Amino acid sequence: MERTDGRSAGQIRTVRCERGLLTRADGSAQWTQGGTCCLASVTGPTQCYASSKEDAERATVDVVFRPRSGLAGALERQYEALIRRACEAVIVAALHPRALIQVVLQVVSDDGGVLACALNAACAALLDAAVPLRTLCAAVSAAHTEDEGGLLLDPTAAEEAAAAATGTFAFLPLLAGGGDSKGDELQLLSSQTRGRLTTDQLLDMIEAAKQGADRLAAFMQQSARQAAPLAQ
Amino acid sequence: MAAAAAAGQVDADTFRRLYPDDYLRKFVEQGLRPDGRPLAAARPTSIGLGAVSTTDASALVKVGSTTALAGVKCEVVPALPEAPDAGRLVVQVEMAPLCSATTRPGRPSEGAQVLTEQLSALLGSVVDARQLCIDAGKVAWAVYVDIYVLDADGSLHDACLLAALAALSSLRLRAVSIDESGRVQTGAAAAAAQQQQQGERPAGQQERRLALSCQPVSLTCGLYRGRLLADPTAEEEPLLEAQATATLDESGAVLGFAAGGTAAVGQIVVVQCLEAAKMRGKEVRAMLQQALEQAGLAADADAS
Amino acid sequence: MASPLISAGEVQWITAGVSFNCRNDGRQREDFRELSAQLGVIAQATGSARVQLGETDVIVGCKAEIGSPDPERPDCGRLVFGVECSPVASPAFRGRGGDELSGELARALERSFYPGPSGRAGGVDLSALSIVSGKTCWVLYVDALLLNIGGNLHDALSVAAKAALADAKIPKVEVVQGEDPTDEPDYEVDDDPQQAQRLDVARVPLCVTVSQIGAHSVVDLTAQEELCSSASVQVAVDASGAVCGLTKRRQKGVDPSVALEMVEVAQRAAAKLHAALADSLAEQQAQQMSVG
Amino acid sequence: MAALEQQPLLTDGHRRDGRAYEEFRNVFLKTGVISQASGSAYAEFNNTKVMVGVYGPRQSERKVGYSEQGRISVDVKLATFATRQRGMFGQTPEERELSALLATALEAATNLASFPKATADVYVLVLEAGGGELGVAATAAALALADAGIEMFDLVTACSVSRAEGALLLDPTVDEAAREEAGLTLALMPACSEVTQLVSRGPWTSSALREAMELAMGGCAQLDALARQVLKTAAAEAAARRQQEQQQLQQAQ
Repeated sequence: MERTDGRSAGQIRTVRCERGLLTRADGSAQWTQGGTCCLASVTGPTQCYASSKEDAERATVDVVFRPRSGLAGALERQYEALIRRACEAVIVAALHPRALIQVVLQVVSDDGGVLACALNAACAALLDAAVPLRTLCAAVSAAHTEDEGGLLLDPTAAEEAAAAATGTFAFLPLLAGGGDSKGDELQLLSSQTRGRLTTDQLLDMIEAAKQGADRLAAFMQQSARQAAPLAQ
Repeated sequence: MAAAAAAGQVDADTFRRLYPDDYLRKFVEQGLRPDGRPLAAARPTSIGLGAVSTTDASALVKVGSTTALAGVKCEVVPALPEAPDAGRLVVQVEMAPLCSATTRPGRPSEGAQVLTEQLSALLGSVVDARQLCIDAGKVAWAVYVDIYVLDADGSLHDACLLAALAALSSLRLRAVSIDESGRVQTGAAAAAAQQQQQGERPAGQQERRLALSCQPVSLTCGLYRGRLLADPTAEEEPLLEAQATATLDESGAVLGFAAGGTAAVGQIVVVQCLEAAKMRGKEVRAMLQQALEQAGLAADADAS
Repeated sequence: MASPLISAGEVQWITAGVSFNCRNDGRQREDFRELSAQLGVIAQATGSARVQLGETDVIVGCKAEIGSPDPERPDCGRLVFGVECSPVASPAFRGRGGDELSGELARALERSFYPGPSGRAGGVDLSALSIVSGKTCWVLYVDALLLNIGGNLHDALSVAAKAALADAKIPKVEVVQGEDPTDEPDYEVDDDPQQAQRLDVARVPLCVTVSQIGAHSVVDLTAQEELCSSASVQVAVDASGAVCGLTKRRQKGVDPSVALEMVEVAQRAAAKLHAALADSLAEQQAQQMSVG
Repeated sequence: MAALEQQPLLTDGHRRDGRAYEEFRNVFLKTGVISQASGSAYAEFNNTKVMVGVYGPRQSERKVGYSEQGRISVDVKLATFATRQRGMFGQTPEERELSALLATALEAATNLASFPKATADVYVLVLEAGGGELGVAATAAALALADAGIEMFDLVTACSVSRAEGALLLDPTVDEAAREEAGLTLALMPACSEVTQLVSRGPWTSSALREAMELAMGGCAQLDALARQVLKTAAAEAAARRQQEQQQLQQAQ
């Protein structure tokens, strides 16, 4: 089955990642997936601005999600919470006790899958800022349509609107040359779904998203290598 | 660090405060939780309907110590031009400052906003807003569901969703009448007005139940040292490696699967969570049905 | 509000003075400081007054606008109170520092003027402000500005608010109904000051704050004396001597008999305060007449 | 509705809900209702339902600065569905004033010197406003402070009195208060007989005020007996639980 933009069901839109766009931040990345684009900046590790947020044993991660226009509302707060937990999972926070690592995400354009795009941008920006990371994380959105086996990876806004259910899933992907290979493990880091799915449909969706996330992570790794050839 | 504890030099309460992780681990290794539950058991749950008389419907839900109070208030409002044949369902979760040591008065906390967003989306798909229309293009019901967390002892999503579901299940939309001049009356006055106007075009509606497309129930599970803990408490939550909230309806369909944490989980865990949520849903729905029957508000009570 | 400092010695001095019925400035316990009330200090306002009570200095202006009545009281006009704590009065009021105090003062004013929940109590006949029942009425915005804080703000504000309302001249309004009865009627405001109507403020209570210093009840505290007091009662008393409102403030509790005694002190002091204000108002209004 | 509003509040020495003039509504008090709080209490006077949580004493927020004495910070909120008209999120001026009045009522009874530099946060949520919220909240808040183990000189109990249709009514409902000629709320430290809060509305003559205060103080004494009983029962239960736990522990060893 072919989609309106010519992709196959399991195909992810063209991905671009530009790094170091912002000069004032410690790290930045612009992640583009088709018509969806997010700009992420990372500041830190730096001094914690509020003593209430300070943690004596690890760095505090703060995420700000700014919509393309208008003020941030409850939905943005939900995104922030999800991205923050994912970032906390990959950052080796114990290296910087009492410090703050702030990730600011700005939606540049939104054509579906903005949460996944933002998460990928955040991860790429953390890499660019040389914040010590355990591993990478990659996120993919998926939609389930009423059509037979209608599982679409990385749906556009139109596809999301027409779908019976949508979901965004982040994984700790299997990295090329990674030490501890757990090939068959799912490594699901975070998930969020909306709409109605059977259990099997959900599991299929997660499995398909995992495949996509592995591809995205490989791309992210490759782009990092290109940006920092000395690191090899 | 636990050496002092091993030597029996500190009492249990001190140990619990100083080494929460070791404390929990010792229990979980024995297949138990600090409150005496087995790992896969949810806490005792109660549903009280009609707790607040100033509401159109209300429900007080306790899951262990976690307490949520949902109050529903219905108002007749002008229909929105973009959706002339639909009313509005507005869901708001408020973490009252008294619910935990970290909530402060003032702006809603992130936790409250995340819950608001999750429950708005979920309940929006359960209540068809078109049934809230009174007179297309003119007036409609606005149903405000305000959920107050009174005691935040973990797994808030489950308690808040159950409170909202119980309140909405027991909701009766008041009778409405509209006279020639467009004046809207509700409640007993409307019922009386309708009696008088019999034979004419029935402007307005009888008292009626709200139709819910399904009964979603959620269960939060946490992953701790490779074991799955159902319905974690506030004490356990910060120690968990990952947490997942699965929301299923009575047919077993998944309406939401929200997971997050500092560790990744495998497929087995996902399946276990869904399975546990399915079982929990059956148990909770039976409880809700019983509560509704006791209050004389069960769905089939209307027929008799 | 960051409280100014006071030493233990000063506290003892003031407390001892009060027990001898001779305060720092020579007053007795139930004496007010000199009160001066000037009317019409703001030309553009519907009514205004500046009140000085010793060092305490406040200005109140009220502005009448046509608005819609409270749906629960369709036949009445509305009074809206606001108090601005200007940083002029205290540096602690910079930014949002004065919000708490201004909220408290505004609510206290509102309660002494406004009918209670039952709509029976209250000093101003709000039905005089009604224009078209349920549709339009006069809304009087009563705004106070604190210029200098020298103790006993509540009392000074209540005097100033009453004086400003006494000064207010509500223009006459005529409702002009268009030919089509469904049209919104027009309102013609008569700008002839002779036609303007005054509010009857005779029944508006004045607030007297009675405080305990040592074991004695004292009225009209200076800023210094306020720091020596542990309990006070704000009493709104109308011209007939009836208690219209009561609020206890400050940290310490008081014996019930002392509370009643404080209320009596307030009633006595209020009678004098009412008389002083009435004289001052009558004098100035007579002057205005002769000028007019 | 209109018919009910014109009916008298009082008939044959009884009120609409069948109470005598000097009778309380059904009073239910309970402590230890919030697991996360240092102390908590729930009070229900028929349709007036109030929940109070006390946190602390804990470090004061930095912006309030140093103070030799402890502080009590009170925050009162009405649930959006507590009143007939739906309320709003965010604090109204009325709620702020209630908070200030309640703080005054509690401060006199608390030994503030026992927690310098710290703040006890008293959070009050009115779940349903059926009349007399200030009094019910003060009674519940004092119980919650006691439950939190904060040093107090005495409990505080409080109740309202309304004068309506020529009679003094103890513990008025919201309907009675709406039609009162005058009313007052009094908070008392019953054992040391000190008034910690006194708020009145409407005109009172001196003698009527005295009479109303006496009635309210009598009411406060009744509540005090009940509140003390509640605290005692809670303490006895806690002691029994501890003993049981210890026995279990010994058996296990």
